[in-house]
Amino acid sequence: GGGGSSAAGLDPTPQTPVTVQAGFIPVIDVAALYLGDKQGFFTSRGIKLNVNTAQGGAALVPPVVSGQYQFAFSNIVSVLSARAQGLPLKVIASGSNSTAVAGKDVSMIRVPENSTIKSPADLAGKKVSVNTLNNLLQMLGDVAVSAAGGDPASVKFVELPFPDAVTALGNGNVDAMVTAEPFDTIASKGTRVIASPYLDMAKTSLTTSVYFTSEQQLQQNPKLFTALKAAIDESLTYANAHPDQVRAQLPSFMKIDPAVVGQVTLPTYAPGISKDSVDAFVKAAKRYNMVTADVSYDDLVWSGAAS
Amino acid sequence: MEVLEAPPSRRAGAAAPAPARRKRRPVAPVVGILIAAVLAELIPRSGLIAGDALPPLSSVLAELARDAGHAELWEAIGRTVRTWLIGLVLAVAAGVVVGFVIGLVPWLRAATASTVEFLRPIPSVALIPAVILIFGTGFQSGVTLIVYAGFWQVLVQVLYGVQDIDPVARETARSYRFSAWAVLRHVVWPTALPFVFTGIRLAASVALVLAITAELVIGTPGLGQLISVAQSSGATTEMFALVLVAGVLGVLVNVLFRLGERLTLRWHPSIRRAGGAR
Amino acid sequence: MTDMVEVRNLKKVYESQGRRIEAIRDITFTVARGEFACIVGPSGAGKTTLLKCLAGLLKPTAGEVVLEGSPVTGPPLGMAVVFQEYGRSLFPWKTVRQNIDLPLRQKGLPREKRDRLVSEALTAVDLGDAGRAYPWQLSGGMQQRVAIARAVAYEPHVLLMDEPFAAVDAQTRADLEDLVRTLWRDLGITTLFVTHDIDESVYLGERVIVLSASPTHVLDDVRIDLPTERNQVTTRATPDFAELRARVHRGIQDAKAGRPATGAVA
Amino acid sequence: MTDMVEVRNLKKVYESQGRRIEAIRDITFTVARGEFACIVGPSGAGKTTLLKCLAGLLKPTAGEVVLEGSPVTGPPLGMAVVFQEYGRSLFPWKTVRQNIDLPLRQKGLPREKRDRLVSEALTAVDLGDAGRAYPWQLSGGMQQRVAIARAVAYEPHVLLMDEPFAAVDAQTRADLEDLVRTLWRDLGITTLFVTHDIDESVYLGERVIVLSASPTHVLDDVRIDLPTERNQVTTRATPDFAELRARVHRGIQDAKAGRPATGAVA
Amino acid sequence: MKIVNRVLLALGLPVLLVALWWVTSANSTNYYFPPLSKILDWFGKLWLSARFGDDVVPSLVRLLVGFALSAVIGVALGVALGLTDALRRGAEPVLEFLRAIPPTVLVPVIALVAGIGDGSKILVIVSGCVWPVLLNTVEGVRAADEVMVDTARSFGLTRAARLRHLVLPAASPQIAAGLRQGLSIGLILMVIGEMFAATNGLGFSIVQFQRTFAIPQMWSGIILLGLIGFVLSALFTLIEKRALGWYLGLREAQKRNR
Ligand SMILES: Nc1ncnc2c1ncn2[C@@H]1O[C@H](COP(=O)(O)OP(=O)(O)OP(=O)(O)O)[C@@H](O)[C@H]1O
Ligand SMILES: Nc1ncnc2c1ncn2[C@@H]1O[C@H](COP(=O)(O)OP(=O)(O)OP(=O)(O)O)[C@@H](O)[C@H]1O
Ligand SMILES: [Mg+2]
Ligand SMILES: [Mg+2]
Repeated sequence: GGGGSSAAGLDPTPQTPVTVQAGFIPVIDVAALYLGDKQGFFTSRGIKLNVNTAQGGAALVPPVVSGQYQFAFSNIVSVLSARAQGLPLKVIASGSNSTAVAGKDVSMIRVPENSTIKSPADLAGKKVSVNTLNNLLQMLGDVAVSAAGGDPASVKFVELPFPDAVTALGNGNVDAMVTAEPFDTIASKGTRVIASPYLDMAKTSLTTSVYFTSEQQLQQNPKLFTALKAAIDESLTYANAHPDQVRAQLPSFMKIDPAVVGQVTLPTYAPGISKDSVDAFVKAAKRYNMVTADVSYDDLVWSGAAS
Repeated sequence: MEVLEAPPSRRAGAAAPAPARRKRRPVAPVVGILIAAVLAELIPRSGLIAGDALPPLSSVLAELARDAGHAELWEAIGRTVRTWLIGLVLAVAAGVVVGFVIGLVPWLRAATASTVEFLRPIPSVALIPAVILIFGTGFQSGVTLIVYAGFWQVLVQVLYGVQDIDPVARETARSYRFSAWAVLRHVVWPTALPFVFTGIRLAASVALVLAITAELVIGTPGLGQLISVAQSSGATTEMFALVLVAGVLGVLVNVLFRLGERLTLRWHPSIRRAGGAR
Repeated sequence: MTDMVEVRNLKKVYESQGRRIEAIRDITFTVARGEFACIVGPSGAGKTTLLKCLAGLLKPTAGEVVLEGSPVTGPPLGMAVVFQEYGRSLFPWKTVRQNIDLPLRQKGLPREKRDRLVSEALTAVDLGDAGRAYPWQLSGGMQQRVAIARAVAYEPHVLLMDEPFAAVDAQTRADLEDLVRTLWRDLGITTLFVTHDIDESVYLGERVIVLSASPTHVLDDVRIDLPTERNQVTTRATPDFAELRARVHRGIQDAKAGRPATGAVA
Repeated sequence: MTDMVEVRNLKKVYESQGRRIEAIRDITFTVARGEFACIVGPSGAGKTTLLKCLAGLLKPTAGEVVLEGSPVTGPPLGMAVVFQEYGRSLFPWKTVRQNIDLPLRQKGLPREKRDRLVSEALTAVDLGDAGRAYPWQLSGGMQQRVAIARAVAYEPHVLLMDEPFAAVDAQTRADLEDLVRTLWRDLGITTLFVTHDIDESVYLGERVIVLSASPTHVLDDVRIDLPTERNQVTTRATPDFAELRARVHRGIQDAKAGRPATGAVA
Repeated sequence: MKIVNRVLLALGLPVLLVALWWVTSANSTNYYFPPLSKILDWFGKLWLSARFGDDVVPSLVRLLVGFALSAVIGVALGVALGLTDALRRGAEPVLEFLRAIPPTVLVPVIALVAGIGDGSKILVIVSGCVWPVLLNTVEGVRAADEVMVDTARSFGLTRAARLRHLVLPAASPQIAAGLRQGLSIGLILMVIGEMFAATNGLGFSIVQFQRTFAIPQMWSGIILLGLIGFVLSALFTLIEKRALGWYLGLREAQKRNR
């Protein structure tokens, strides 16, 4: 019940608020928006945020395309691959960024403490778990193996949900795991890091997840999305400045162990998406066959101009 | 032959063995549940399988007790049950009606057989994107998926049931010129009823599974969505607590249908055999 | 008397599971309106098959059955059948009363009339107090009587009965025989009655049709010119009865032996 | 002669669906080894119930059945039963031969012996060429004869038959009667035979047990002191036969009327 | 003539539906409902190639093994439960509990127990496929005709012989119904099982297409799934006709003669 939110030409103001349906995945990255909403960054712009959650990004694309959700959260590779297939999606704002701190990033590759594997190059012929095949984490695995001088094609990636991957790593069902927070923290007991793959892609912080909508919705409601983008960006800035509040926000939308909350590595939140960051992903995604076609920065990212 | 029209006092006497039987009734299920519960407690504790990924029953129950204090769980159950019920009713109604029509008209059966067999094995889950696009992310999508999956369960059972009519019974009805409706109601329906019940019981659990799966994947509020959140946060115990709720719902559903079966199939050999055979 | 039932060159071949059985080779006979005809013949002769063809339940392989001038293509109106497999012809999910009541409801009779007919029929077969039982709670003979009661309550124009008294005791059988004859006489029901019992066929019928062994044809057609009023004791003791009995008996002996009929053809 | 079957104060009450039927109130009798006993009684008297209790298929409500000294708690070894509902006692998924063969395989007989027994039994019931048919391709009487053939081929010590000839024609019936008597005499099978036909009971049995109407008890127990060699024509014509016949008839009349037996108790 | 009729009947509706789909989707611009022509195009490219051996064959092998296991387990357990009332009442709540757990949740748990190889995928198939077989077997066994049971008992048929000659054949029509249900559920679970921890298979491909927004390819996979279901069911019917010859004969003797 989005209060006629899909109608064209909406101009949200605090006096005439508009309900915006958002599609999130319950992961740490979206904490920034929960926090921003709590701080009133959305309501002050006349936006009433209504969050829906789904298990994975693929299930969030259809409702955005059909206009049921105004925007949704996804990792950048999923959006790239949709865009490459010709789906008219546009990134409206950054979601979260890598930390660019070696050994303390949001995604890493872990092996059991006593494993003989020392470097990603040793992963040849080994089973490595990722949460989704042919997506971001597998690409990170490929990147890390290549960077270490190994052959990514020789690695056996297997798909396992994170909690099960942690167990599988423990009992030897898989040899290594590409992690993402909070499961990097959860998996840290008895394991060690052999790579921080984002740093293998670029030495700087990269935009790893984004908020996206459809081209059609952008055309119909430019004013709404301008306001929305402003609210998201303000939230990101605020979140980056208040990591403790971000941590405090986590239990409100995740079932997370309080002990883990204090330890997880938070991503960097920052408005704006650099062209270098996008290009790095496009290059890697193409190289490792995550996407089939080139995607240009301007195609992918909304200029933010209301006109 | 003498029908013992038992006077009240006598009837009470005759009823005496009945409570004994009724008292015995819950013993077997309770024993079964106890055995399962003990296994569910011991296997995870032994750590033989799956290390600590499988929490023991006691901690799952403790978690559940905690959840039961929150309205969130009950709301979720309510939502899931609503989706389940609407979907199931529609699926069963459609399956029974279509099943009888197809089953009774031979050429219709021949004409639809290939299409039915083509459509049946298509998993509802594969249709999720298309369903979201048409029906949105509300509970209607879950209902649609349930109807799609449950319909086939009922349909196939009904088709086999309709085929099971005793030829002599059918001829009797024909010779007395029963109308088509009367044949359906008094001959076909009772014969197919045991099959229909099996179909409904199959559909009921498939429907529950899909109600939860739809919530899980699409994110419609309900039990499945809670499971999804628990799963992606690594809250294993919480997840199993919710799975336990799903299972218990399934058991309750079955108890309900067993009761219905006992009431409507009193004449059936499986129910009437209780009468003193060795 | 006009012809009610005409069977013309009826032939029936069963083909199933690789077995081809010529059950009836060639039968021709007619039954007049209001006549009581008994059909006897050795086991497996095709009596049940013949009855099912008459009832429009089986499609003849060749030949035809004509009822009141129009060919039978399906079960005709106002006909009641008592099946040999009485047990399976009762619906186990209905009580005895409901089993009898159901065809009456099909006829569209009002409630009170149905209730009366059901009760009367049950009393007539001596099952007055078994109405609320289910068929599977009854003995074999009782089940058979329920099937008879159902046909009787239906008040048919044409009544087809396939060994309806096979499972009941001698005394009950005599009572039921008289019941059927009374009904036939009072309501003018055209009746075809299959039986194994030669005495019974002579006692009941106005006519006995003797069928040969399979592949079947009509071997003998004996007119029973006993008085309409019959009595279990006196009628059976008459010399006429004995003679007719002997004649039918010879017919069946011949049928079994595969000889053409030696008794004079009526 | 030792007692083969002992029935002591047997009582059977059916309780189902709120209906409570006292089928058998109190029956006591014994059957000697190798004896041929017929059981007659009105429809619904509890004959089938009695037979099922004897066969260990039904649990008596009170009293007991003792077979060769040991109480019956389940179907005893070496016993064959021909059920009243013959049609339902044949397995529709087996051919006629397979139906007869199955119990023999259970006995562990060698292949050739089984084949011979099956063929002999089929010939005895005049179904030599129906061996490969399925039961549902047969007429009612043929099905009943298959059930009889199955029991006969089994070569039991104890044979229980529940109206086994109800669906067969008079001539076949006579043949089968003689078949059963021959078997009984040659193999010394203890036989209990339920029938409605008084003549049949007298012709077949060494003894006729007359049951009262339900709730049932033994009304009369008539010793049939006819010679062991019997003949369908001559035996039935003797004055002894007529007298015994009358005696049993009276017993049944009494049973129907609910009177105590008026015939002298044997 | 008869055969021509039957072929026409079997093909009529599918042809009609495909034509309808073709026409209504011809100018579709909806991303998720591409024109049928495009789907069929991909169908040829994808499945009439080496991919068939790489993806479809492994899936089918898993399905058949899983189905066979389900049939054995379902019938064995079903007979046991159907014959022993106490056992059935004892096991029922536990079985109903298991039945109500979504495979999507169960899959990871199974993966924990059975590893992430073919074993766990087969187990996933069994976890869903076994229920219709089990339930139908239980009901079929419980509905066995009393007179037949009495006959078997009176002739001293041993338990094993009663099982083989009476209980199983008597329940076989209903078991067949269960197997038929199980077959299509098995196919569905084959897909679901391959959604997790798989590296090949038809289900894996469909899910990959879905996730990478290769929608025409996804539809072509769904069509293939339907075709496989159809072929398997046709095979099943063939076997059923032989195994249940007596039953179909018994039931159809009347129909055909009318
Ligand atoms: N459904 C069937 N399929 C094949 N053959 C059949 C079928 N029904 C009957 N027959 C055959 O047709 C012949 C005649 O059978 P029918 O039942 O008409 O005999 P009947 O005269 O009624 O015998 P009975 O007195 O024993 O009941 C028999 O040889 C029988 O085997
Ligand atoms: N399964 C049952 N449930 C309830 N009552 C039953 C059941 N079987 C038989 N009866 C009742 O028990 C009584 C005796 O039945 P039984 O079948 O033994 O009679 P019978 O002497 O064999 O009669 P018939 O000669 O008609 O076959 C009848 O009144 C019948 O209604
Ligand atoms: Mg017949
Ligand atoms: Mg009886």
